[in-house]
Amino acid sequence: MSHFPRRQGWVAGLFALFVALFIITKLIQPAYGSGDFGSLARAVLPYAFAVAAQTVVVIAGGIDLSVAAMMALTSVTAASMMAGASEEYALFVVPFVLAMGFVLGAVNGMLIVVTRVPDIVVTLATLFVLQGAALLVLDAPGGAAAEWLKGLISGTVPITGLPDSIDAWVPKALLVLIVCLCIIWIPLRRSRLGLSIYAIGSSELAAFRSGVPVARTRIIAYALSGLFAAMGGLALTMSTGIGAPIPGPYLLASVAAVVLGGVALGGGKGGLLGPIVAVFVLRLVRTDLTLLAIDPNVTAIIEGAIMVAVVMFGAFITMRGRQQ
Amino acid sequence: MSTTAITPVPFGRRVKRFMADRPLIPLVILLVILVVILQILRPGIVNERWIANTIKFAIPLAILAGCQTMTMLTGGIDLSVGTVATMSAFIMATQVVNQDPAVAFLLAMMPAVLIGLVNGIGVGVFRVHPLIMTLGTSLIGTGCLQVYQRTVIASGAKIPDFLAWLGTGLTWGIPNALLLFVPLAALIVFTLARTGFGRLLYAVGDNERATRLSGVQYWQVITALYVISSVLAGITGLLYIGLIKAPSLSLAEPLVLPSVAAAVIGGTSIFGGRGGYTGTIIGALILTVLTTLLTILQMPEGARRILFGLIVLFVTAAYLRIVEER
Amino acid sequence: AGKYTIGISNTVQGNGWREEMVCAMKAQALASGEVAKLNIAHRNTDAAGQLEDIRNLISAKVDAIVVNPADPAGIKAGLEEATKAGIVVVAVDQAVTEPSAYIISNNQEQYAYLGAKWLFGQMGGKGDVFYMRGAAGASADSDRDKGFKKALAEFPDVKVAQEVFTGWQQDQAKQQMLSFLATGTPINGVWTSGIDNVIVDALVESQAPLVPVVGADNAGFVGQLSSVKGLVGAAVTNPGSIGGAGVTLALQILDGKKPAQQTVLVEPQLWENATEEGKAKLKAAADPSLSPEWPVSISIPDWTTYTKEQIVACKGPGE
Amino acid sequence: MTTTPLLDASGVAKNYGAVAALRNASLSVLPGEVHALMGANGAGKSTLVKILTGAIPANAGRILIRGEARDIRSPAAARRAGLLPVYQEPSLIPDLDVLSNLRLTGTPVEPFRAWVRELGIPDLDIRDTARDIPLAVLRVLDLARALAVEPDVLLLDEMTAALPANLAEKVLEVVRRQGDSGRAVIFISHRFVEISALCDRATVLRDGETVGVVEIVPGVEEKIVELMLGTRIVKTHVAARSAAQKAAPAPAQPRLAVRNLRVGTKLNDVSFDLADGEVAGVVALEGQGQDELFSALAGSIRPSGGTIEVDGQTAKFSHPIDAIRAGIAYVPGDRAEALAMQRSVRENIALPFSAALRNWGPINMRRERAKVVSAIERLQIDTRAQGEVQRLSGGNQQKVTIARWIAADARTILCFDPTRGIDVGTKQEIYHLVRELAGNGKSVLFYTSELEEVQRVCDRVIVIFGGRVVDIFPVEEADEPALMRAAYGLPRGAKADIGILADPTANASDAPGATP
Ligand SMILES: Nc1ncnc2c1ncn2[C@@H]1O[C@H](COP(=O)(O)OP(=O)(O)OP(=O)(O)O)[C@@H](O)[C@H]1O
Ligand SMILES: Nc1ncnc2c1ncn2[C@@H]1O[C@H](COP(=O)(O)OP(=O)(O)OP(=O)(O)O)[C@@H](O)[C@H]1O
Ligand SMILES: [Mg+2]
Ligand SMILES: [Mg+2]
Repeated sequence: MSHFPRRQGWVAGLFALFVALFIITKLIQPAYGSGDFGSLARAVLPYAFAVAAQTVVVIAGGIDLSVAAMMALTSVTAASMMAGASEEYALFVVPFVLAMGFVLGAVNGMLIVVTRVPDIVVTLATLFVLQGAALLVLDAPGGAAAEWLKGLISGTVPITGLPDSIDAWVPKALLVLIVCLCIIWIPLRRSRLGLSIYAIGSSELAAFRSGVPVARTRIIAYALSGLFAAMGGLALTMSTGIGAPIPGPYLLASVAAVVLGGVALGGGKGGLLGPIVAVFVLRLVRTDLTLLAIDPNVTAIIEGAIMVAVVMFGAFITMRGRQQ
Repeated sequence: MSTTAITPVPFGRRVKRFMADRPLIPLVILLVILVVILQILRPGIVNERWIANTIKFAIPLAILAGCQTMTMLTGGIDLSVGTVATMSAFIMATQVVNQDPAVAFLLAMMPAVLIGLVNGIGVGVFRVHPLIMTLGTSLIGTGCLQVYQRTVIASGAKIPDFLAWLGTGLTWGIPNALLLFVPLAALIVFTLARTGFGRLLYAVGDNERATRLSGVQYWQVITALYVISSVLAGITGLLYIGLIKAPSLSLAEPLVLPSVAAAVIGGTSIFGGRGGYTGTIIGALILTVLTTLLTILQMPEGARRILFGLIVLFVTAAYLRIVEER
Repeated sequence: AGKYTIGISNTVQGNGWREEMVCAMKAQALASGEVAKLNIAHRNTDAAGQLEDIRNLISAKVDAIVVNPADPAGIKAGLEEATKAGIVVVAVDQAVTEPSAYIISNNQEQYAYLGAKWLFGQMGGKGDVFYMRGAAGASADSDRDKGFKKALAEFPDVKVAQEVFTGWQQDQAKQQMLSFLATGTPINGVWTSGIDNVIVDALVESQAPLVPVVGADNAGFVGQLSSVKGLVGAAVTNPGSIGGAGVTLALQILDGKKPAQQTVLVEPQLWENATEEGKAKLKAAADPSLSPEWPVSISIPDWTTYTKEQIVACKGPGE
Repeated sequence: MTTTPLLDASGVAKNYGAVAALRNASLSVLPGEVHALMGANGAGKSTLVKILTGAIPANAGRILIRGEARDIRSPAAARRAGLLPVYQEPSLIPDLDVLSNLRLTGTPVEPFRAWVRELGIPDLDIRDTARDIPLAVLRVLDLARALAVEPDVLLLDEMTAALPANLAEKVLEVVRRQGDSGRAVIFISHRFVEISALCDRATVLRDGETVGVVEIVPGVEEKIVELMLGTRIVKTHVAARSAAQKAAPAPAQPRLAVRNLRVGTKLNDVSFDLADGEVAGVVALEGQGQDELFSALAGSIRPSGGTIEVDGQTAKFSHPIDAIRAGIAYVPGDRAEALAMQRSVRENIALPFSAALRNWGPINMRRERAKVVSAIERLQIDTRAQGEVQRLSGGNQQKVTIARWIAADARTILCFDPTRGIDVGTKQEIYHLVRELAGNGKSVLFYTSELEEVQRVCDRVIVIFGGRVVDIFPVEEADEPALMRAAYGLPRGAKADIGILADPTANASDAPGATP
């Protein structure tokens, strides 16, 4: 099938890269096992949500520089609310924080629509605002997380009918990731709203003329981004048990993984699977570098070089494709 | 379609149109307002010394924002300027211990040229998105700098007197840095307005296909542009080390996001084809004064950041409104 | 020569203090002769990223992990897993909440208290102080704030004229200082959270009165205390070489020599240039050959055995 | 008349800053009518269509649909009210496949497929991404998508401008049937042939104002032109070029010699010569390889075989700059492809000067100004809005693309459908200009989708079909039926009925230019 888009090829390539890296990891450290894979899944979790948040807006033709700050704010909010509270109270905190991310994301979108300032500038401004708000909530790392929340991402899930040796390779963190993303992404992808998000990213004018409510769609895209970022913030609180008001390195990582995942900056193209696989690849590279005990200063060079090389390679393929 | 204005245009609209035709005026007005607020909050602060300080700190920001302005005109962005400036500053400070200053200078500018070249080739030839390309090279550059730091830990660092004089010195109350900045700014403004290269930057940012049909070789323009941007960043690094007098591995990084903000506030379109350097200079001044203003205000750090973000957003939005009036 | 593999996890990169800490770890590992290989995860990241690094070190099957925690509580889960895997865990510089981990740390609260108390004394127990903090939200900063507030409570006539966060950034601190000086607000002293030499520069450059300044024992500042005419000030030690001490502690535990308590605190010292005795100490400590951002206290008696050449060379075993 | 109009707009006004694009436009369309909307470039036709369909808001005006006042604020609202436009630019989402595009607009798929087949595209794969579909087909898909929801009023903005004759003809048939079935169509075109073959009435706009509504009867063209141009005195009747204007006999060495040129699968084996002082017309249906031919000659794409000789020297072009250095300039049909829209007229015209590496330095403003001004004067560009090219009307934009090469003094100009969507007055100016260039010894390769232009401008005709040159003949033999037949790959002598456009009795006498 000639339509089988080039994108799928890209994702398949990334997946092959992941498998190759996995084999390399096994060669470096023969004892690398299911427990270590669980560690990888837990490390991936906050990055994956950050990347999902970035992916939605990039597909809609925008960019969100406030992803990491949003994660910080939602994380400190959750951690400070749960500090000293009962386990059951967390049942209320989780939806509250998710709703907060959704609303703040929508505010981002509304600011872009109303002020007509380019998204990159608006989200740069909200980056400062959200950072400030996080500092007002907690001026130093602190807070707590309910035990059941922390338990949600540690260990593995026993699946009936599967031998333990396979079970062990299904860490809870991975399952949480898949469930959270699929619950939102799959229905979205199939709905008219999903199409509209791709449409405004591909050509805003054409989308408007096709009757797509451009402003509303953009706001929803940013709201979804906020929702994913809030999940990322919760993931941070779940894995560390605290909230930290200073944003982590998730902004740059999310942009890098989005591009590695085959989502064009500029919008309209790509999916969520590619960026998520890209996150796994990047995290596994990190693991391998640690296993090899490579000079820490060299790792930055290698990570940067991988990013540049892979993107240049992608650009090169596209160019070749266009020439034919 | 010519219209003859039959009904008298209301005063408000006239003012708006006047400002829209001269987009620098609202920016200057905003700058003055900020200074006045500062003076009201802290009577006496606006004196010769304060002005000199503000200019000293605005200059490195303004040069880096110049890099952003030029790259943004072509629809790009250069996020590696922070790393490049830091590298040249750090290399200068460590090499000057054992080398002739001229040699140290050449060594310091080498990574700048190299990173600019790689950026230019990535963006111009391979068509990698500038955001990703410059982010990648800045990661690589930071890594290299850290490896380099290991090799020079023993030799220590020194700030050449000339750079210290340029960075911090005053002559008759006027910062010496202006000696570097004024010609540089004039050169950038002239390049953008009155040279073929400047024209090409605007045209490429506006419609790349059209320029191709007119015989423009995109990669040449882009490569030259990113090399120039990097060299400017390198020079900024040298100036900045003269001002701060303490080499560190993240010296100029904090200037990167503000440099983008300064260019945007100054009216340069992030999508390319529109903008100029004069606005950017005022944008840099506005940000510098704003930082002072927020430092002076006694409020929690969190609230200060919120205010900073809101003001940047508000200024950009208001400015766009005014300019769109055209 | 050695038999152990030691993992190191640090989350701030490019900062002079942290670089010295890592070099001290390498130098100590080399000097001890007991370490075959160091596995260093040293980068800018947050608690979640550090968890990832710690887990990767567990996967790499190291014998001990020396960690400068991004947050005391945030990496508890990782440290617990490490202990379960039979790995010795030592936290340096800051405490951790994981009970199985050993801690060897500079006393941050004491650091601030000592400097502030000296400063307020110099100011004659009254007047206005410019309070230049570190990074908003960092735990070392909030610990230091506690110490500073404690000293402040002892001097009811001292007022904070202005409180700023320097973010531990040289340029930001200098700009804040210059802006503040330009306001003409009189101050009687400056307390800094370790970004010190640029503050002295700013005072000198703007020809403002040289009020007492408290900083850390960074090479640049220590040099200034002896060389800048009319400057009264004090450097409070905050040795980055605590990293070397951490390695020593880890090796002791691996060798079966467990310390009496879980937590070992290294108390800071204060070197001032107001007295002849203090001046002599400063002179002895000053080391212009070091990078100005490096603390001059490059070793901790009883805990580190490397030479200055070794820490400056910054080479670990096998390098 | 007692029937209520389906659509009745009056007093519509629209300002862009100080410029009034529309002042007082009105338009009334009855059921069962194909209604032409006419006007010179910049009269405001497109703007009116956009207002009627909610794509832009009006500053004033009243719109009644079936006698009821409706406030149409968005294209979606217009859809609900039964108004469906096909704008000048394709409005399919480039990165979605056709099927998703249909889902996005809620268009039923089966009727759409039926219409697509009807409109002459039998082999469409609806899983194709819109970006990969040629422009002409996209326009047809746009139309089919509109037809599939059975709109009450269909608004077609220069629908046929970019279409090859075969597709245009199908479109006209379908539009006619829409009218016959009791719906209404608003039809914008600068081609009188189409208007007279298709429309019942015409509303004429001038300077943003409705200046008249006329019934289309034979001979009404004169009146329309008068209304359109107002006091502008334009000689609309230029006789077919007289023998005196004919180019001098070709010199021994041609300016451009193309031999066995091949590009991928689209263009195989094209050979012809172009002499100094000659205008050679290229005639082809859509997608016969003419795009590739022009792109290869302009250096935009690399040919896969054959040679191009310039002044007897073999030339290899790997970038347009190589062609430009050889004195060959390319004027694309799509203005958006050639102009930096936010820059001034002056900068756009001067672009080729600053493009060359050696001209990156300071600009000699005086010299540049002189060159630009003389080019502007020569083309009579309306420069009132010269600060930004995007504020010029379509026709003036087109002139800027040509002015650039006149200022650069290019020796050979490749014009690809330069009069696409341009009013009659401006067209005449462009014909004149092309002849003048030839008179000065320049050579021009001239592709046009309007066959009657061939006779007005060209010395020779090169007919391309299926990627090959099938015929080359002098302009004297190039009447429209002959061209039409040749374009379809039929032998020149044969007579075959190939549709209304080729039927000499149906249109040759209607076309304003054809009557001497
Ligand atoms: N954005 C704008 N700013 C200023 N003037 C504009 C703008 N858009 C259109 N105009 C002016 O409004 C007038 C009407 O333009 P419009 O494009 O609607 O005419 P038109 O009838 O479609 O002509 P054409 O056939 O050339 O496209 C023109 O004179 C044009 O210059
Ligand atoms: N909402 C708008 N805001 C600003 N400018 C607009 C707007 N709508 C249209 N224009 C401008 O008006 C000009 C006229 O465009 P229009 O679509 O009427 O036809 P055209 O491009 O001139 O083609 P043609 O000559 O065939 O009509 C364009 O340059 C466009 O940029
Ligand atoms: Mg039009
Ligand atoms: Mg128009």
